[in-house]
Amino acid sequence: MRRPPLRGPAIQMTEIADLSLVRVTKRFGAHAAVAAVEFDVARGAFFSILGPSGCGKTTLMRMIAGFETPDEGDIAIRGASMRGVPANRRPVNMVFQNLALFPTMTVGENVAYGLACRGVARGEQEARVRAILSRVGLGEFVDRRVTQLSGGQRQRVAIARCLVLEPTLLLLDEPLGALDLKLREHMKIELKRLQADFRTTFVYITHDQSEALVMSDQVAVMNRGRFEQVGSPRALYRDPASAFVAGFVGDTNRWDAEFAAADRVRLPGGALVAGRRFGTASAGPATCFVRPESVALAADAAALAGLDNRYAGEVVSVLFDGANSTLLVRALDGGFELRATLPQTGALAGVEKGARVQFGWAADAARIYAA
Amino acid sequence: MMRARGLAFWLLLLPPVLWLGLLVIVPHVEIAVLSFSERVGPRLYEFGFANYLEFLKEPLYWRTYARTAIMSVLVTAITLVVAFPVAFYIAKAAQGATKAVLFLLCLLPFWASELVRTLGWMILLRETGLVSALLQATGLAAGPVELLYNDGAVILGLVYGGLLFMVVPLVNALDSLDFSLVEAGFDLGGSRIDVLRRIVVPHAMPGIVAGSIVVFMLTVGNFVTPALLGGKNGLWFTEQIYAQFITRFNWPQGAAFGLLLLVLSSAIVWIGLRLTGQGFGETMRRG
Amino acid sequence: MGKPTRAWKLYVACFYLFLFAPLAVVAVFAFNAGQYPTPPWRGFTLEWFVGTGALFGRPGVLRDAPMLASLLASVKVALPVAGLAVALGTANAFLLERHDFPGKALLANVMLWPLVIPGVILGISILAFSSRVANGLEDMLDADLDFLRPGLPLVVAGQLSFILTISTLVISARLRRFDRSLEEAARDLGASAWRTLVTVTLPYLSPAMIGAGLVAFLMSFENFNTTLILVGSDPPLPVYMYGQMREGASPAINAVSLVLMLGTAAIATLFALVQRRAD
Amino acid sequence: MTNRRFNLALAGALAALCLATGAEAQPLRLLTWADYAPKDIVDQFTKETGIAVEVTLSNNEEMISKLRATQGSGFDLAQPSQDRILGPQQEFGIYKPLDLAQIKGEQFIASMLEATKKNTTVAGKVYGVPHIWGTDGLVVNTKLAPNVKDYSDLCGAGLENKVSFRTKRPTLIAFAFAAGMDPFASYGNKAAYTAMMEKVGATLAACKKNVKFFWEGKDPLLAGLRSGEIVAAMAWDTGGWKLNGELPDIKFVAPKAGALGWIDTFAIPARGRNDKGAYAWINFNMRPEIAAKVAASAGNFTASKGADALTQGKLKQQFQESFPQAAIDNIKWYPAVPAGIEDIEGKVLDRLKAGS
Repeated sequence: MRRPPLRGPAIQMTEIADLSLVRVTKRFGAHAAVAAVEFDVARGAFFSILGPSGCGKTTLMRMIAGFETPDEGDIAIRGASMRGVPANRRPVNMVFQNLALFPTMTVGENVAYGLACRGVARGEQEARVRAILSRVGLGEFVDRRVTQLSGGQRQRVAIARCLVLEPTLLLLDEPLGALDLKLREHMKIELKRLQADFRTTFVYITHDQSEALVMSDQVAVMNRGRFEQVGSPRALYRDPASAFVAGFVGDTNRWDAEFAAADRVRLPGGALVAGRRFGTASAGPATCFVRPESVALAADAAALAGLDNRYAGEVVSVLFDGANSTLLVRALDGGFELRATLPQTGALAGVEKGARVQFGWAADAARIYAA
Repeated sequence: MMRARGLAFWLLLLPPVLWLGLLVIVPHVEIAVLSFSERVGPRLYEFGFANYLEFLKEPLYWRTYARTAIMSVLVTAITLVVAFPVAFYIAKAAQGATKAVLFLLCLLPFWASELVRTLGWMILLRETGLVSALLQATGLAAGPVELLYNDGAVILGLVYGGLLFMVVPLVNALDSLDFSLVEAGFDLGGSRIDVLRRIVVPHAMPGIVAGSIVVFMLTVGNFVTPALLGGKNGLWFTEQIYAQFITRFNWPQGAAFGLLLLVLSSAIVWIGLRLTGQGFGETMRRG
Repeated sequence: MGKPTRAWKLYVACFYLFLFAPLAVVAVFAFNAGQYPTPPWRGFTLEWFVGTGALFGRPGVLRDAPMLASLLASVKVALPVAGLAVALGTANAFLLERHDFPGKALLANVMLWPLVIPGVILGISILAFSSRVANGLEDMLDADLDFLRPGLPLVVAGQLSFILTISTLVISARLRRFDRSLEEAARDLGASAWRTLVTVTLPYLSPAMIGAGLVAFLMSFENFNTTLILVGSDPPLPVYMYGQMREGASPAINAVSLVLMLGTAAIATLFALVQRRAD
Repeated sequence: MTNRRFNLALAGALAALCLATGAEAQPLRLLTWADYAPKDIVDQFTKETGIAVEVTLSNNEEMISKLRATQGSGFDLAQPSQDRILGPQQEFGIYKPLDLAQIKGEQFIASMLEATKKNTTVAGKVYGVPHIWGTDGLVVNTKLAPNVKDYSDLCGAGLENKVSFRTKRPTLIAFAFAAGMDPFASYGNKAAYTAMMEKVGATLAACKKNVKFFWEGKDPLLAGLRSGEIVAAMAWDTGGWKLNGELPDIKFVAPKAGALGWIDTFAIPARGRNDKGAYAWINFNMRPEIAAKVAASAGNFTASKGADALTQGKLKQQFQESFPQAAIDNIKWYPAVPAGIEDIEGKVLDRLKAGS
């Protein structure tokens, strides 16, 4: 299946993009890790590439950084082709997944490394290192060994080490992967703040949709070497262009089904679901998605009268998680199960396993893709 | 990984090829060739098997050969038996600082030169030496006792020399033994012997083989210890090689002996690896 | 089994006694004021270290010219051996860890051979080969090629033939643990390949390189089997000591042994410190 | 990526190797026996001629093997025994002919010079001139072992674990003579010589029970004799006389079968680089006053004419006591050893050592 290249809608064409990729392809043997990928990143944007592990996003990033050479296509930074430009000559810096701080050097030496490579005078090096370190809140750590820092501090050193060089583009390769949950949440905000502060263009790759959605201006969803969709987080969430995007971005219920009509599918248990169809097929197998928060719950059927899809069900289990609590509900005569967000303020807040509930959703909230 | 072979690759390839070629492989081809040359007159040599026939015909030579082989295997076995309880103690019974200290103490003597260690044994064992003096002082011996210059002294010296090379790989192998396996062994009703035979030894096998190979090689190729501690009845095969090269200037004969020793040691190492199912590369890298 | 029995502890204690007894007597009798390093104890003396020879008929080791010459010869061998072992061992490590080529597994295996070749045989094979080459080349070039004849250069070559295996193993092991993203990070920050090597990779390898160098130095210093065959007119210390020991016992040999032990202990301590810093 | 550095290192190392081996041809590299080049003599020589001397101590077998391994290089002057020049020279060509014009022949005892020249002549060229000589015989503690008069007596009853000799060819030769054979006469006949040596080997093997140790260095032997652990040994004359000075019971005995007379020579290795220095050393050493000092240091006799007049009276007296005229006449001087003979002996000696 060949798709036309996807472009983000928010690019101002008056300005040269900081990064543009033109039909970039990279093969390892017969396998195409990256297949004809095209996109532009506007100046100052926070651009994320989101995809499961093995989708080719790391290869893509390594091509941008200059560690791999594309087999086809071209990569341009501020309009200048990077073909034949080695990694150390590109105006691109990268924060590695494991940070790759030099263990034999101090924090200051790590940050000064790139400046020294450029032949910046020692005095100026020192001034710039101090300036950037205080900007990232590590002013007193200049002479500390990197092994003596905490995870979050190391993270900031890795970023400072790149930003001190004032790159056109900063690449970040899942930099939060090694951190624990709390710190990760904190660093998401921190990164966003740093990016706003420095106004550097960030290209961020991750397999964590929450990271991508929280921080990015633009997100590209990548699967099997291709971009499935590029758009703002909101657009991706609201209008996923493919079954993959719908399944990958955000939490969702997913059923394999069969087209019953152009905008209606039959679930394996027999229930009919009305929804919004994406694509042109209207027969054969389909996949149907409904987000948990789109599912309305009520004690009696009358409350759901306005919805296209309505079912009576039984609570299979209560998954309590504070504000994110959900119910696992089985439809009494549809033979399917789904998860529904359980508002902690509503009438059903105290519902128990085994209770009878009514649930339903609008046709607009169900998305149908030909499988 | 790197598909394209740049200049760097070829330059890196050069030293090992020169090293292995000029210092290891070709020299051995040279002694192989040399060992098949037969003197037919002053400065006149021909191809022939005389040097090997000489080895076969002369009981002295093949007896020394067999003696060296048997004693080396014996020394290796004794070293293993002596070292095992100590290695097990260091790996599993000793804790924390004691463990580190015991391990380091084990390494220490072996940084001293082999000659120094042998000298120590000579001082201890000779007729006028310390042990003899102690035996006399305590009344255990009526007169001076000569403990030097016999096979026992040689074996003692060789075992001593091999201990480190046995203890270290054994400790490394035993260190990774999960003690709960031993406990499980007892828990399931195994006796000490059972547990040792079925759990501990199999786990330590890579270390046992690595240590044994190194000790065997050091023993079979040893020169100093048998030469200095050995008596008027003992010769080591390396001494025969040395004698042919240095005191008899009969290089072809010495080359034949050298090759025979190489065949012997390789064969025994190979058999050892075969019997225990270990690979050469991994074992040597570990040892 | 977990709790050591008394017999087991006793055994371990005996083992350590056994381990240190020879070294202890060597050290102690270096100070015996007698002609022989044997009991009875005839009083403490430093004569065997610094004596002029007036008392016992031979000077203390620190004034014994042939002894010092042999020590110097040992150093002359050990320094180039250690230097070459580190340089070539590092190159080998890069070849094995960073390149793929047909025959690599074979090459890696052949590199291990010197560990299972007795030292005497390495010695005689190198002697025989170099002498054949020298005979051929000398007639051809009509010049003396002394470095191919028994002597210190040949000793260096002989020792290197197996010490190189060890240094290669040590340095390769560390290079294998190296995180290559550090190199990429350096490249990414603008460093040339050369600069990356010098500022990132080699500093990481340096503990292994220093360690390999020290081990090579010690092994060279103490090597006897290979050296004995290849030695020319200036014997390194072990060969000289061996000659002396065959001549007969004298506390002078104990004295030089003690000096040797202290020297190696110093190097071994240095080695331990370097290793600790690396971890 | 690492090429430059390692290339440099390699080149540097090679250069260092070459440098280390080249240059400095100045000093005289002497391959000799213990005590043949005492320090004061060397210092005096250096002072007179400006030539430094590097001394390497060795023995006959090692001298030959070293020179054989180096094809006659590495040394500028060697001192093998006169009988050990012909064979190795024929086989390996490790010496260069002497330029007799450069040697002051008048400093030598004429008969000894002639005999040595004759024995070291290969293809009409002379390869050695005499320096130090002495004899091998028996050193006996006459009180503890009064019956030892000949080599074969070392194997007699009552001497279990109390005697010593070397596992070297003089021992074989000595026991052959003691058994009434003449090994020198059989040098040319390998089969006969082999048979003879096998017989001697068997005798020695049977004798092993008497042997405390096979001596190699002189110190253990002298120590053994001093302490009485050894009561009789095959050894060299002045060793016996030296002990005699300390313990009158110990005497050097010229055996009935005859003492074995050896002469160590000067010979110039084929690739020696300092012939001038070598000849200077020879002429310097043969000056009577120098020769007397060296002889005293080595504890042996010298081939220098007039030096014996300078030796001390004690040694002379001991010599006369050990060597009545008949014993002198009975000294067996080693003829040149033809190539191949040493292989036969070597094997017998190996067997003796290995005890099979």
